Amino acid sequence: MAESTEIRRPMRWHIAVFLAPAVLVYTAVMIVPLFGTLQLSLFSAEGQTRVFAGLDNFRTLFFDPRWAASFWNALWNNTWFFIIHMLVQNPIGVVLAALLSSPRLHFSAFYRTAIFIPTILSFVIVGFAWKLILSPLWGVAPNLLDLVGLKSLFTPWLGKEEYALTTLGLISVWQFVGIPMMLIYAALLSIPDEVIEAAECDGITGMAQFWKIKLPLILPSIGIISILTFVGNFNAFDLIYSAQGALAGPNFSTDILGTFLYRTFFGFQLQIGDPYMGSTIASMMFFIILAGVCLYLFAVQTRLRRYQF
Amino acid sequence: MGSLKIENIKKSFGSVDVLKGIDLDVTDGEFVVFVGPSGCGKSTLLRIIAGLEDSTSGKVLIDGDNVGNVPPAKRGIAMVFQTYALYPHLTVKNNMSLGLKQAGEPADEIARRVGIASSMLSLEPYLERRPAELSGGQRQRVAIGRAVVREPKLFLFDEPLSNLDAALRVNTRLEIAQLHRRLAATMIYVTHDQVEAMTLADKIVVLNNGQIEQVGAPMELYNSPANEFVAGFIGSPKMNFIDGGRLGEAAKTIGVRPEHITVDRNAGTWKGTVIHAEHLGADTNLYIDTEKAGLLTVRIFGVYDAEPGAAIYATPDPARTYRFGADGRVIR
Amino acid sequence: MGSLKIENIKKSFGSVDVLKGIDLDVTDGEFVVFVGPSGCGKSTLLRIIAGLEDSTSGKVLIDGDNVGNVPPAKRGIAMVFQTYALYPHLTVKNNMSLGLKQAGEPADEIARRVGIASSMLSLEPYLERRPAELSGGQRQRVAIGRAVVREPKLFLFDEPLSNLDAALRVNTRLEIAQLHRRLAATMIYVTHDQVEAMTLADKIVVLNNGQIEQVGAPMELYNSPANEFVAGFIGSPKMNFIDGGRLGEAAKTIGVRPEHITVDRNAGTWKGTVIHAEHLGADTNLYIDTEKAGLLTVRIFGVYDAEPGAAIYATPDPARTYRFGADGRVIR
Amino acid sequence: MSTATSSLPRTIAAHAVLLAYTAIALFPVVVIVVNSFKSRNAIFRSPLSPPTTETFDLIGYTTVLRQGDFFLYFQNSFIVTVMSLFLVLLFGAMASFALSEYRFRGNSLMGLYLALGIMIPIRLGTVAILQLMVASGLVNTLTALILVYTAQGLPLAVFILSEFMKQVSDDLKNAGRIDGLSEYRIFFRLVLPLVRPAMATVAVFTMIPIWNDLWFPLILAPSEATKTVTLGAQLFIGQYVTNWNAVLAALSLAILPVLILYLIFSRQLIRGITSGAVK
Amino acid sequence: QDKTITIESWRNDDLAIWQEKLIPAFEAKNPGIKVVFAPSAPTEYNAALNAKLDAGSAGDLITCRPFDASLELYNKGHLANLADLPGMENFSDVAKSAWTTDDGSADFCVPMASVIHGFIYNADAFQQLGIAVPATEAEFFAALDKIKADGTYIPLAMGTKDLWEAATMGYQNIGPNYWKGEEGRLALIKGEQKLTDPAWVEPFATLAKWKDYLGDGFEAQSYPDSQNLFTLGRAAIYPAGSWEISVFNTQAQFKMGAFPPPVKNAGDECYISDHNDIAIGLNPKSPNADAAKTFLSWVASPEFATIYANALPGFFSLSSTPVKMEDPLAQEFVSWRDKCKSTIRSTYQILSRSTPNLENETWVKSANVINGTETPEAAAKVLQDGLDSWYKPAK
Ligand SMILES: Nc1ncnc2c1ncn2[C@@H]1O[C@H](COP(=O)(O)OP(=O)(O)OP(=O)(O)O)[C@@H](O)[C@H]1O
Ligand SMILES: Nc1ncnc2c1ncn2[C@@H]1O[C@H](COP(=O)(O)OP(=O)(O)OP(=O)(O)O)[C@@H](O)[C@H]1O
Ligand SMILES: [Mg+2]
Ligand SMILES: [Mg+2]
Repeated sequence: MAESTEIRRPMRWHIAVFLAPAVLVYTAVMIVPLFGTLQLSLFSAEGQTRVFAGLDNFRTLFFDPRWAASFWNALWNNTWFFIIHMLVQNPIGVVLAALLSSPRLHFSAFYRTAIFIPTILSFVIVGFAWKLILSPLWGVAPNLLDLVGLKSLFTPWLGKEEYALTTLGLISVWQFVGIPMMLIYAALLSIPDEVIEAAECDGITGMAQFWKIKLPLILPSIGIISILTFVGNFNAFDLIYSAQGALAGPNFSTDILGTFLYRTFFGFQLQIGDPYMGSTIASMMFFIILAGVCLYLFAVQTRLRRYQF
Repeated sequence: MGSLKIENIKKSFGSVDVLKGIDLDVTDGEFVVFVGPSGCGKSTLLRIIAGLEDSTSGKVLIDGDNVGNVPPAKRGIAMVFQTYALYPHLTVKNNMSLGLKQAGEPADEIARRVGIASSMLSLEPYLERRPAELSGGQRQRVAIGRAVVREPKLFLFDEPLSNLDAALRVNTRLEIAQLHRRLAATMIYVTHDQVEAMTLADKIVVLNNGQIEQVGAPMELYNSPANEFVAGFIGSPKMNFIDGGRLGEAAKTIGVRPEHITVDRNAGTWKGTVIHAEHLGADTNLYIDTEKAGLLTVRIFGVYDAEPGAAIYATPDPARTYRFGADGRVIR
Repeated sequence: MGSLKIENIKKSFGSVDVLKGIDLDVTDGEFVVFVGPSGCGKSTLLRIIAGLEDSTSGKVLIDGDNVGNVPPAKRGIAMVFQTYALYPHLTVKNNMSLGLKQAGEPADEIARRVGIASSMLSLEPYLERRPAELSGGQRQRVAIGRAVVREPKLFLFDEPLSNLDAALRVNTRLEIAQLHRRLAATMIYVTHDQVEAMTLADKIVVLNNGQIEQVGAPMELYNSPANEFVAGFIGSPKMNFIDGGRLGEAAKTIGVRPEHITVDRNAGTWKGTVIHAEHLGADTNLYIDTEKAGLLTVRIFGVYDAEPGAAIYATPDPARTYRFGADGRVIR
Repeated sequence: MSTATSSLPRTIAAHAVLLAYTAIALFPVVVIVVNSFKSRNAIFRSPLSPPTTETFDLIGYTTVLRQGDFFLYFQNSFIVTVMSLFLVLLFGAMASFALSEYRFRGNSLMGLYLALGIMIPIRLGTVAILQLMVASGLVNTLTALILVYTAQGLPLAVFILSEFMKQVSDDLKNAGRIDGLSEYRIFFRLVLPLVRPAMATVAVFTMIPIWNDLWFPLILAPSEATKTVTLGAQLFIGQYVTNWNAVLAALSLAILPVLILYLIFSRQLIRGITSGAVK
Repeated sequence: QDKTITIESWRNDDLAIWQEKLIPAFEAKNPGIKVVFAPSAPTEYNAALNAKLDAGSAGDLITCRPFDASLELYNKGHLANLADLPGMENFSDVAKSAWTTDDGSADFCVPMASVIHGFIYNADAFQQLGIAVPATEAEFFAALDKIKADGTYIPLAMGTKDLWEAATMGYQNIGPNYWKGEEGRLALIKGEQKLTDPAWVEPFATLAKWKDYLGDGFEAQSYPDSQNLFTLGRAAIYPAGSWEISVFNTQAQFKMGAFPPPVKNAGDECYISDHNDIAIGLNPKSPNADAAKTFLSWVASPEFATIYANALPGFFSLSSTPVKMEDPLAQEFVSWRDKCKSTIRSTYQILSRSTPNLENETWVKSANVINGTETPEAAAKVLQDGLDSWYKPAK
């Protein structure tokens, strides 16, 4: 039952039919344009003409000290951003889903919706709301801290190099916690009641039930949210862009690969967009994410056991 | 330690009344078998006892305590689910030992109990497999194993042997009986198998349509069924019911068990013709169409050769016929 | 239309050999019952016939055509899964009619067939329910219903009656037999129930450990088992096996069925003491410890009162004893 | 399951945790909504206080309703979102069924291929996409947006759905095959209904970036007739001054349709449809 | 048949003015031409415009950023040469300098407006605290000290969160007095001066002193925060660009005044940043080039200049014909053109053509200097090193 049965048949047209619409739309509208862009990383501009440059752009990215510094700074920041999500967002999401999925919990639809609302918001609103709340001027955060007697802890988090990235990471967690929550919730729903009932009879309740029964059964979904978090974080851009601007201040302390890429590719203010270096960075992002996804697809996913219900 | 009292339990799913007021007393250490037609509410009652389902009204008392708000884990029970409900991600061994580990039993004790259970259920070769790699009967045995290793005071078995072959079923039945003696545990056992019911039970509870029809020792039910339903339900092939009027009796219905009718080719009470003979090896079931009593089933020990169409006489054992009134109750 | 031929089918799951070379011929319209111990490979064989599982080697021919590359949908079969495999999101009615709709049957024909099947299985009150709202036996009946409405040429039943009560089981058994006659369909039927096997089968196939032990008509297997395994497997309680040496016989083992032993309080071949008496109502099983032949099971028709510990004599029917060689084969 | 399985202290603890988190989740949202009803001065003077008679001001909403055809924008957003969603779910589910159900040569490569799209921000392909749309005359049509969002949503949908489809019991699909169902029917009649919770989840994940996207409406369909809400709301974000009243009002209004869609989809997250399928 | 021409712009802010004043005025005179003003959010403008131009779906008229961004478009053939456009004669070379090729051979946008930096102050507060408008740096800091000591007002409304505020309202605002306007700027381009020279480091040093006068948590104070802080009356002085005038006029409920960047010593020559900011050009692929050119000529006319400058006080016309403005604050700003020497922002021409981008770096460094996380010298050195890495002035 754990493995799908293989039934060999002469020509299975239906496979093609199932795949065709997705593959066609996706290839035409997404893959062709994107790879058309990525290949620019092998070119550079000479005046108004495009010349083949081989790996020169990559050489620049890694060996020109300024480019390299920006790149490594962005990569490290991005890694930290990802770590925050893995350590904060996903565990919170899983805990919330676990709580919400307990049978007979009243108001669970209300909680679920409420907790999901931030995920619905556009970045513009999120940026605005949190800037307002964390602003030292308008007093929301300081006043709230004052209420609990911790006013002294307040600092202008978004303006300090040492806190800004972590703060944004947490804002992003706040916004996106709904995603792991929903996925895990859906996964938990598919566990048959009877298995849980058997556990109840066996004396495996509460936390133990979660760790020993539910968690192993939803492991594939945990795998999915991890890889989605990875992909999402290494592609992230909007929140930083709308909260800190394209220069990802202060002093590039919140610069992640996404902002670095957009700034380079599309340009910013007086900086004119450089599609060649831009796609070089994009290629690097692509390789990093591809490596992660391959690692997941071929090393992790194949090892995760799935159970059919 | 293990006594159970059920008071006026009712259960409805929406508008469907599934249990319509069940009262039952089970003393400590008793072996109670629930029998009844498919869908009469046996599993539901078991689940209410286990605390997996809320009753619409009524009380369940274990050892005298109302366990209405006690979670299943605290009721000191073990249950074999009709659907098995194995943990799909755990090996057979871990399926059995998880509950013990949780209870903090020492490792060697766990190993010992799992060892006993798996040898009792012939599961040794499969200990490292997962449920998906087992046959239906093997899964069912794992489900039994998971319950028995816990050695609780109250066992709830929901058709635990239905997917086992005859030999294994006899064996496992004997093992369960032994377990019952060894642990002095109370057992509630649902089955459709007459042999199991008759051999295992201290007390059989006959359920029908959400109500208890009769409670009693096995032979008591066989010998003195309270009503037509019980008379028909206990015993296989089932009792022949003959319209009383046809026989000129006062009772609405007359019942004779197939094994209490003798046949003879030449003489007897009711004349008829053989319709069909079922050869089961050890015995033979004859289906006879009699002029007087209508269609009868007769059970004959050993092999009995009868051609369909052959004329035959059937004679009921007068000491073993039952009389039922219009309300279905037995008339003594 | 419906004949089946299986040639040297082998199946392994990884390193586990589950089927070790099965050859079988089923003629059109035959009723074949598979019996065998739990885990011997019955379901696997059924699934291979259905085309749900690939055999490791060997061929399946339906109506003479190798169906190796024919998808299950095109094999003209209906199957009752041991796990039921109902469509959880569809009502009972839709579970049964989905296949017919797909086949483009007209609506009234669908309604008619579903009506017949559901009345045959007493499912009428549940037609609008979903599987989750049914009892175990009801689900099993839906699974049967889903197969029978299709009226194909080849039926595959995997323990279809295991969760039904005795009365329903007898009824459904009769209905299946009728269906078999009406459709003249070939049926392959897996069961653990001796009565079902004996009454339904044109031919019983005894499987053990991935191999066929014997194929034959029911009474043939009962009367002339080919080997010790078949002798022990057919008949319940199972045949008594007595060490030949102990009785001074040349054969390795001597077998006597419990129903072929008579008891007497005063005289007989083997002297012993009663260990335990099982009262089943219609008959009684006596467990006797004899000096000469060891532990014996004796089946007695009717009620027989015997105190454990009482002295008793057991006499085997000499015409009904079997002799087995060291290889387990019967010696004629 | 029964009431007895949920102990009181644990229930209280669960509610406490959930309430606490709900407060955290909703607080900023409340700040936004509350402030959208206040005058600009009041927003910044005391962002936390609810609107009083003095500070209550619908200026944001009136500005929004006066400037541009916001009902049309809503309609455009809605059409684009729902259509893209439909296509993503349909095509995505079909592809994931093929990937998870059949083993064929190149299966995992195809899986990887379909996942490539989540590894590069689709914005980088803007020029080529725009050229494609110009060439096919789709500029300033909603179709262009729908196509782009469909392509953009597919990778994630395939990724998540194929995982969930692997959980659908093989016996069930086999029962369907024996019942004579074609592979298409098995997909539509059996598998799709059983992965409803996953479909709902994917729908929600797909819908949000589509609804909130600013870039492609700006590039592909900026005309008045095809503007989306998010693009419309951008009108109030100026170079030096942002009309926060109007932005807050527009975007608060824009939450509603997504919220409704969310509620519709989350109805699919109902426990217990699948249990009872197999023993 | 009517021709419709579309204007691409980043000026969302101006939508009402275009729709209510400019377009009706034009259409009244030019029946048969319909004009659509289609702005997008300023942060997206460059990227979106480039994509549309590359793919050929951009509007007929393109609003031009100053200097290299537009030059690049011209070089790629996305802007037409407008040197011969009737009306171009209304602009001086300085006015056109932001939209001319380096060799001056082509003009590709019709200049619309420039912006001037300075300080806007809360006149009520000054009066209340008895502060005179400062003219020198010493007076400026004395005023700040006084406001701070009083405590009612935050002395300076500026934050460093948005970076550009620090650079544009800080460095570029006070800088010209140190590097002597055009003299220093051109010397820098020629390579005769370096950013590490005192004239360029000193403004940073002065900025560093501002830190003490900014509001609590200024590191997280964004540009709109600063605006609000000032217009809500909580701050006394606002380092400004002239574009604020129209906003502040509607939002502030007190009297305002303005003063140019204070000079070091009384009597020093003063310099102001009078920066070419916005122009409008023609998409050569426009199918309605004639109508578009008609429109551009109108933009070059004094009529347009008058409407625009009055509708948007603070955006000063670049036309050679003087424009009469109503707004007193705007008049104050523009009056500095007579007292002081004008210059444009130092980083805009040529020096921000490559990476690292001097303008963007200046944003970051200005913020760092004010935040106190980097010394003026260190900041200047990084900027010069960055410039040296790609800019080789033709000596
Ligand atoms: N996926 C698998 N991997 C390994 N072994 C398997 C797998 N599936 C089945 N088996 C083994 O194959 C054997 C035959 O299984 P099958 O289900 O055919 O038995 P069965 O005769 O139907 O038994 P039962 O009467 O208990 O249903 C069993 O021993 C089972 O453990
Ligand atoms: N969720 C439900 N909704 C509605 N009816 C239900 C539900 N669950 C069970 N039932 C009905 O309740 C009745 C009793 O079910 P139960 O499972 O207790 O039967 P049972 O005696 O165990 O039968 P079986 O021998 O077939 O397992 C059945 O008729 C069933 O259809
Ligand atoms: Mg049941
Ligand atoms: Mg089986």
